[in-house]
Amino acid sequence: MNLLIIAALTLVAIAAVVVVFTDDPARQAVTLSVFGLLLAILFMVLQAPDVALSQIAVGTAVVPLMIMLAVRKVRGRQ
Amino acid sequence: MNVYPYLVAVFLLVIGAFGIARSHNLIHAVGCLSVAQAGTYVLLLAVGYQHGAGAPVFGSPASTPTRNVSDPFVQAMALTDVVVSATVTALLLALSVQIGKRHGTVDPDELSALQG
Amino acid sequence: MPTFDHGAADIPALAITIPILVACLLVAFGRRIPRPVVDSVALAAALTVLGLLAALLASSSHGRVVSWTARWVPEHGYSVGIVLVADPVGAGVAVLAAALVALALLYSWHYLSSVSGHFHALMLLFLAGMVGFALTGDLFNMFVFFELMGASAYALTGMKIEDPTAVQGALNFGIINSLGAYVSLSGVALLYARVGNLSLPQLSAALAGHRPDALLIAGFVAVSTGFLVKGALAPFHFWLADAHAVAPAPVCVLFSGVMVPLGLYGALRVYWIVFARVFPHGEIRRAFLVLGVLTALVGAVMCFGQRHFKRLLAYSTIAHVGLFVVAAGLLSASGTAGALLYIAGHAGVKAALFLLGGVMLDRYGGVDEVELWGRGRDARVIPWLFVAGGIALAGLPPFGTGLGKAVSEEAGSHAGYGWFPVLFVAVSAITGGAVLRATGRVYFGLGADPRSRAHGSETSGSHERSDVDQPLRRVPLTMLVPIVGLLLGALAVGVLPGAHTAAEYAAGYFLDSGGYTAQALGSAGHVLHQTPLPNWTGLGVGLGLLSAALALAIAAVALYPPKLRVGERTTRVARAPIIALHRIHSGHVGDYVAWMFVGIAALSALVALPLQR
Amino acid sequence: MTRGLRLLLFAGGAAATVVLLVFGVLGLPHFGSSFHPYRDHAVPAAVSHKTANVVSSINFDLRGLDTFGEETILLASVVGAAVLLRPAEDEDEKRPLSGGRILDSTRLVGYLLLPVTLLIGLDTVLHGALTPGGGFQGGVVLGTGIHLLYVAGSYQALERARPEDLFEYGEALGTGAFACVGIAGLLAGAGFLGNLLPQGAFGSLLSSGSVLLLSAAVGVEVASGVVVLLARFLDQALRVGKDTPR
Repeated sequence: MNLLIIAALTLVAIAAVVVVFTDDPARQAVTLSVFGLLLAILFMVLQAPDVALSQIAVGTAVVPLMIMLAVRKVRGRQ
Repeated sequence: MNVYPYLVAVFLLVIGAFGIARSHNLIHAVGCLSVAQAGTYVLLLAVGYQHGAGAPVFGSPASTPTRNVSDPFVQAMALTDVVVSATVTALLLALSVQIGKRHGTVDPDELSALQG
Repeated sequence: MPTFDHGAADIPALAITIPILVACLLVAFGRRIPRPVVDSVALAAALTVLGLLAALLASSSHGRVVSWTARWVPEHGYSVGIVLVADPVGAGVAVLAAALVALALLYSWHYLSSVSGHFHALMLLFLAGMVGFALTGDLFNMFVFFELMGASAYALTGMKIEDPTAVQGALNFGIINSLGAYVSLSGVALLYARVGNLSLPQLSAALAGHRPDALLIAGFVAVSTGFLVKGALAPFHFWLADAHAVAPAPVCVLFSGVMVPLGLYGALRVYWIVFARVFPHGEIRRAFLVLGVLTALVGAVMCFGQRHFKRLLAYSTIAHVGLFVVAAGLLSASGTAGALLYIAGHAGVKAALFLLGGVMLDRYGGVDEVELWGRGRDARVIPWLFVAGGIALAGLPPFGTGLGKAVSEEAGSHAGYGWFPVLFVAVSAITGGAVLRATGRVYFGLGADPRSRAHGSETSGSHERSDVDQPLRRVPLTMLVPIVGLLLGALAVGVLPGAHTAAEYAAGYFLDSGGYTAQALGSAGHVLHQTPLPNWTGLGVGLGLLSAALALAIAAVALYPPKLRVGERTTRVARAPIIALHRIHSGHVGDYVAWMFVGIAALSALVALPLQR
Repeated sequence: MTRGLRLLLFAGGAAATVVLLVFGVLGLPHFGSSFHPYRDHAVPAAVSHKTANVVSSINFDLRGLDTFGEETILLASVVGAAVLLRPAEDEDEKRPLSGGRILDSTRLVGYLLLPVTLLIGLDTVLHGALTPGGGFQGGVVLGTGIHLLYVAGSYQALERARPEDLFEYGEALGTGAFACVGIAGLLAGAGFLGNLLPQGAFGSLLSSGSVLLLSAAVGVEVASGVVVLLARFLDQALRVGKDTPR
């Protein structure tokens, strides 16, 4: 099996643990964005450029941005 | 090594769910939910991968279509899934924002309105 | 090529598309046009879909209606397209969904003015999701429509954003259902890897007679998990009470009446078409019976302990879901027919009760039977509708609930499960009794004033936000008509001659996995034989009367508790498990996730362990 | 339930689930195997409709109903989020964004990137039938791209560039167009979402028939959807009022 794939898979798994254990949601938005980027790289090596493209757009930009904005709203209130 | 990608997929699904179970913050829980969902993408794409094949796109007019490409259906499913996840995440975040507004907290341990 | 009527073959796609198109119009223009126009357009769309689906149901009773989208018809048994298959059960569930959406839209004529247009659009999108889920014959497409139902349902649940419980209930619902859907999708991926296609007929043809190995067990359990979460089978049921208690009443009508049964429909459809020729029936039957009985008991006990009327109804839905699963879990045509009749009758009764709960909320500003004790004594018509709903829920003949219960009981006894009548009578009497107790308190002022001895950690419902802007002085006709209509519909299920015959016939198609597969893959469909069956037997009527009488007795005892000479210690010991059960229903989304995995574990143990031997 | 008990319960259930799934995946064809029956049928089908990107062919032609359902999920979520994030009855008016100095260089980068991003987005949508990409990917890029104006620090410019009503129309238009193409297929006797447009030459921009049209419809809808969603969240984040929780 391709070393590149093994490396990408391992990085994704590690990043997932980091995301789950980042308790502060504002920081989690950042780790989630990195996780999304690693996933996109994994999809690229898995011969899925279409999925990688949308993963970059959605997973590294839109979702973390929405989390940031949600956190800002909730924090602003407390 | 032939099953490592599948095991990583299962791991992502379960660790994401674990994140929700231990979460102190609903926004954090929604983030963990998207980790769990990433497990399904990885599983799908791993199922469709083929050693030595290319992406299922015959880019230039010159390139001749061949069957030596990875499975396009799992990619179509994963693509659908990515968009669904983003929008459902938006919906759940919107609900979390409202919970924060109405309860003054987004810690599930402190929400006690729906007991019994 | 199958010889089908091309007119009917176009209906499934149209019935999915029309509500979506109208929803688009409402999203774009809903806020600029007057409210009555919005109401009329949405109602007209729902009625059009209802008409189309009724025609589809009529057509499907002469054999399934099969259509491959974009005409990717199978060649040599293989197709790359998506197939829509309408058999009597699928078309029937879709008809139920459209009818309930139409009545719910009528009921909400004056409703929720702050979200006018968007509310209607979401209701129609929800309808499209339910119709698509009922009619598709493709596993991934089922997942897509499952998510569509989910997305619109979460939004509809949390619609009253000023209400703290509403948004919390909606989030619990959303997280648990999404996680369930992802588990399902993992199962879909496993099956796809094995077979290389995801249309139900092709999965069925590829797997028929296959040894039930670990991959197929994992695929079956995982795919079923998402559907059973939606179907609220214990221990996947926790979200249901939270979501139902807080959603606007017309939305609850759809949740209890058709969305939850659709979850069970999905699990059973996949089981029958894909797995029935893989797994031995005995193991699957045991799994369904065990989880069904558990669900029925948990639901009944929790139902009786509620003072929040909508939450009470929600737990009663869980209890009835247990009964449906027990009946359909017999894995026989008569058991399935019983479940179908029961689901139809229950949909009418429970929907009427939820709307009545909505009327209570709009009139008195709450749904807490303790706070509202005696408040409704001046009402004239509404209390009697409540009584009718409660007693119909208990299974009084000739309501459809009673017929479904009777047919299920007989199917169970016939299969050698003598405890079936006991379970069905007990559960329906307890849930009906709970409704009658609440009615007695609120509308007739019966019993001692309960406010003195109320204790308050549970959800009371006294702070629930009303769905209308001003408290109602009198109940408008647009609210009354759907309630009466639903009760009459429930009555019709039990009264119309041939209801039992039709249900048995529909069940025959539902169970016929070979016929489904062959017809979808291109051979001519064959018409099943129809045996005339009587609706009611003496035993069925007797057991129905018994459970109705028991419900009245239970309500009476609850309102006027006899002074028993029981030591305090005994009471405490007896109450302990009930208190523990209430504690488990904590409203905490983390707990629900933990229970969901316990459920997956239980389901896999029930299916896999016996197969190892 | 206490936290410890909950995690214990979860651990038990999850352990059994992991056992189930691991045994399940052990039965899968080995990673990288060449068993892909659907691919073997889908590639000729895509080529017969002159679609070079097989993934787009599946999404918009072979299994267009999935994508239609998925567009509808997007519509439902956007409408749902808009409803859930509407200003509540008891909320006060929005305050303009206060403070927040923005470096001139950031601003410049924002303004420079904007046209580039929009072009990339448009290109991705239009070439979806040929190269990786399509309505989803391009749409998200377009919808996010407009928000570079926010990075550039100009919320006012953003609000002008993004009248929300217009994008709600776009949202409805995208899904509606998809539905109309579907019904047109039915009327023409080609089946729901049947591909009836002339399909051009393999590999040219205007190939693949209705795939291009549907991809564009999805592009409009996804871009509008992302704009409406982000707009609602931004609006909420800025609407920090005095409405104390009850």
